[in-house]
Amino acid sequence: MNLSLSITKNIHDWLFSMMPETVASLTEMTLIATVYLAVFAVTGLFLVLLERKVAAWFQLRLGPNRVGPWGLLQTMADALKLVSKELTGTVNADKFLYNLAPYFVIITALMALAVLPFSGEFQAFDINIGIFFLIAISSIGVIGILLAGWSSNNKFALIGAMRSGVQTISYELSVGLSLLTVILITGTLQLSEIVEVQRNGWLIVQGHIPAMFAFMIYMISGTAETNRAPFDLVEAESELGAGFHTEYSGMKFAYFFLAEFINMFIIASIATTIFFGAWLSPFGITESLPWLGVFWFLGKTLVLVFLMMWFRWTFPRLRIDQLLTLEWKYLLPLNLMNIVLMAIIVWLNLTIQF
Amino acid sequence: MSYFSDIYNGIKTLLTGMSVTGKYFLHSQKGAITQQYPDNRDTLKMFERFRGEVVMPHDENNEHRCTGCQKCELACPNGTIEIIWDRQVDPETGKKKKMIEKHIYHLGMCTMCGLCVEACPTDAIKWAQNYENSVYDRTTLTRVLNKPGSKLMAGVED
Amino acid sequence: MTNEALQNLISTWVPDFISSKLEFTEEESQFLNITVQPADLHKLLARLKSNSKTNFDYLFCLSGVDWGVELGVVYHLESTTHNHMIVVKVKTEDRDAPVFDSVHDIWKTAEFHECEAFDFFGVQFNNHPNLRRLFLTEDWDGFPLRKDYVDDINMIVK
Amino acid sequence: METSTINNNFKSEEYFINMGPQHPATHGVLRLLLTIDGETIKNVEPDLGYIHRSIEKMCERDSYQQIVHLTDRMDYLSSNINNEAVCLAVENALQIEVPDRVKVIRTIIAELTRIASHNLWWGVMGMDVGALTTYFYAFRDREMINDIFEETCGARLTMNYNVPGGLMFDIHPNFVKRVKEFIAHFKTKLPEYDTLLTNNVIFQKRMRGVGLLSKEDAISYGASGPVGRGSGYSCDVRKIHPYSALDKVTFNEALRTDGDSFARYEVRIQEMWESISIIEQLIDNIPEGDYKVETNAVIKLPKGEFYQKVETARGELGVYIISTGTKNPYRLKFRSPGFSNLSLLNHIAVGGKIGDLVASMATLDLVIPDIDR
Repeated sequence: MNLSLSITKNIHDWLFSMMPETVASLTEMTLIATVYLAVFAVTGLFLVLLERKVAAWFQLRLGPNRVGPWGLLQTMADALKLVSKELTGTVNADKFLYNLAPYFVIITALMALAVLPFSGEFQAFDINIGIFFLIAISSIGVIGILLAGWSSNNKFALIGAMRSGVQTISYELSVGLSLLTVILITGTLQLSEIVEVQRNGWLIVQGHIPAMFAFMIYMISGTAETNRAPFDLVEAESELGAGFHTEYSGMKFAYFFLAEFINMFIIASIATTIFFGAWLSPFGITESLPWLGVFWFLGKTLVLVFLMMWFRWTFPRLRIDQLLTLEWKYLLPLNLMNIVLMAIIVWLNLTIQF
Repeated sequence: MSYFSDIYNGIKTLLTGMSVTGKYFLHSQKGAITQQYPDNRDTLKMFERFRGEVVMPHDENNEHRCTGCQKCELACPNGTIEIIWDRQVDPETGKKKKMIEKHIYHLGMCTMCGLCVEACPTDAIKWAQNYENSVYDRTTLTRVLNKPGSKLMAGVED
Repeated sequence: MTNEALQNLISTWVPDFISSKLEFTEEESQFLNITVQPADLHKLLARLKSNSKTNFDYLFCLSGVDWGVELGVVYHLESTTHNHMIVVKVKTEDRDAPVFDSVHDIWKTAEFHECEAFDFFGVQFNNHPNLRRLFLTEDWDGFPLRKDYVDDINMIVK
Repeated sequence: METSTINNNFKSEEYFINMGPQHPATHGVLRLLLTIDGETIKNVEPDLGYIHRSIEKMCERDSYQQIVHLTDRMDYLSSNINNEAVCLAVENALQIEVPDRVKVIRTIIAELTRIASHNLWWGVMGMDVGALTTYFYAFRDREMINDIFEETCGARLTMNYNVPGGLMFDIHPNFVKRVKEFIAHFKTKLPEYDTLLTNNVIFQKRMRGVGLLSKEDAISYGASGPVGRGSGYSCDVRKIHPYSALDKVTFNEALRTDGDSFARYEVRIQEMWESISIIEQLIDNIPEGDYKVETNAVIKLPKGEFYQKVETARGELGVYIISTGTKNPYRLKFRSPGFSNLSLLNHIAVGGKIGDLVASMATLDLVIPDIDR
């Protein structure tokens, strides 16, 4: 097994000195999973709160401000409420698939989190096909949405699910191709190595024009991947009520809800890793303090997350055929041209290196 | 070529749209239009013409101005007002005259149209600027406007 | 076109196009009123629209009316080119099964308005594509806007 | 034929969807029975009556003063204009000439109501196509109008400010000042609406060429108000049959010939500008005088039939009174603009997508109590 677990060597050594190797590995994996689950939950709750606050500030409101100081505990309270709620369902729902769907969505979101390089030290699973893994995992989530819509025996949910299928199949292409554009510079799929390459300048600077195009395309199609406005046709409130999760309640609904926010975080994290040098500080100003990497990583990610929120609270929603037109007639051809352009630039050594 | 100019113009309009929301985001603190309702009860003042509920003002001698003419009852479109009246002997003049026993006002049926207040010839009833009218029991919405033991103010009927 | 000119023009249509007699009146109304026999209703209305001098292309109001003895429908017509207006009335004394011709093929909006008249007055319309109870439930008993409709529970009579 | 058998084998199946009565896009309790093939609309059948209160029957037992407050509850977004319609009908029947002051105040308030209604529509329109922020920007501006109404009329929505013969009471001393403040404020905000939503490329793509309605169909379906004018049908009652002080002001009738959703959208935006201009012409010269002509306490209309048209924010409202000379109307019919506008929904929605249906329904600006009465 090609596992390179690089979180806190001390715990690693201590565990392996205590127990036989197999048990130690298992314990270590469980520990890491627990830590990631906690991170996952906290990130989700924090992002929900952030979204509500940011939305309020865009909309001349105050946002949640009742629970805890400045409303910081609002999402905690919401989560508690959702946990305590009854799990309802429709009469003729396919019970097995209906209950399975939320887990598909949330587990894939959690799996993607494993390969993200939060800092040089803090990365659970530095696989050599990192980017490929991320793209592959993030497209599994749609199966959960399809199952949810199909199994809940509701036509609105079904329409939402089918829209989601169409949307993900289309925009998966753009996400992959735009990332591929930058891979031309790095020549590796492993995330830690991609970050190392960026010590000579972030890839968006190294690849200049085509990289910027790739970034724009990535952000557009990434927003579409997460089913967020202006691409939120899947749950399009004014058309489908709540779309694929119409019939879900309580914690099962919360899974979908959390997964949406985690996915947004993941999309922003990938962009940070690929285009903005992950945990590397700008111009290496904090090179001597490697633990600040986490700060830089989260900072950059949050800026991108904010950008996605800004999109959401400004733009109207697209129609389903316009959504597909945008992908197949605009993003895809541009993307292919962009790859050729990038290949030429890399071939002629026109990248900007510091 | 229109293909690329479409993309360019499209992105431009999107960015100008974002500049509007972005501007409000930056000024969010002073621009907030939220009324923090239960907290601002002290400062929340209704306008003087606001129609909250119909009341019958009494002076310090527990006297009101209602003669029991029933014009408000007739003017009301919903049967919100019921007046129970009686011919009683006026202790001062010794004559029998019409006096209200109960001026009943069903707030639950009132549509706040203001016709009764307009119809009243003696200004006996008027609007209160009370905006918290919800109760837990529907029966409490039926109110008797004249206070117990109150009587007609002198000189109103002239 | 003035009301008088309209009356002169339309009276020339009898008996070539419209067999029965038309009653014209301008009393008690700001428009010219024509009362037509049910059999000639569709013919008259179609001609009022198609004739280029009248050209009543805008049916702005279709009301069912219960005149006590008779049930009927009142059509308010306006011409968007000539800006004149006219009222056409049709009546029947058959209260059990009043039937008129539908005019939805002349003015498309009539489809909905005729449903409304059917719903509240029980007036049937021949050739109507989808005559159903638009507002009330399918099993509603009676036609509420008729004068003889009684509902002891929901109607408050003053 | 070979191809036809293939087509038959792959025939798609139509299915029904109940849109409403509780649905975010139907703005109230309208139920639409949609026949859908995939995402494409095949048929729309409205089912009404969820909030029918039979106002017409109630009017038959009420006096003419009492009828006015019922009209507040029909099209609650243009309640003042509805009030005005009934009052004008009664005044015309009684042949009362109201003072100029009343006419001017009525017109100003009607135009303010129109701005408030279009403003709310703009916010909700944005919500329907997915731009959620518009709602709050619209409400910020609408709140100022509501405050003006509350100060003068005593209520924010169901004002009941007009009475047969004039107004219930005079305008508040602050009225003129506040209206001027609002106009100054709104003139800076209205261009922002365009930058945020109108010019947005996604919004334009959603609206242009969607929900097409030709001029002939508009007339035939009895479309009025911005719906008719978006199709090039000049149907502004304020121009054709001016009432109150509208013959004293100059304004342009907002007219577009495209007949699509975007044309209807543009008409409403332009109407807000026109309303501002009307108010500006009147607000500085409100004539002195009485705010009311005294009428009898019991109003009895002469025997006969009376019809009054006004232009509400949604279109042409007609009040048809049949009087037998008593204190109650014998029959009172409201020709509501929403009802006729709803009748053309099927015509403009068929062939479009679900998203198109929502967008074109939003441009019809339906208010369900107006349809259900």
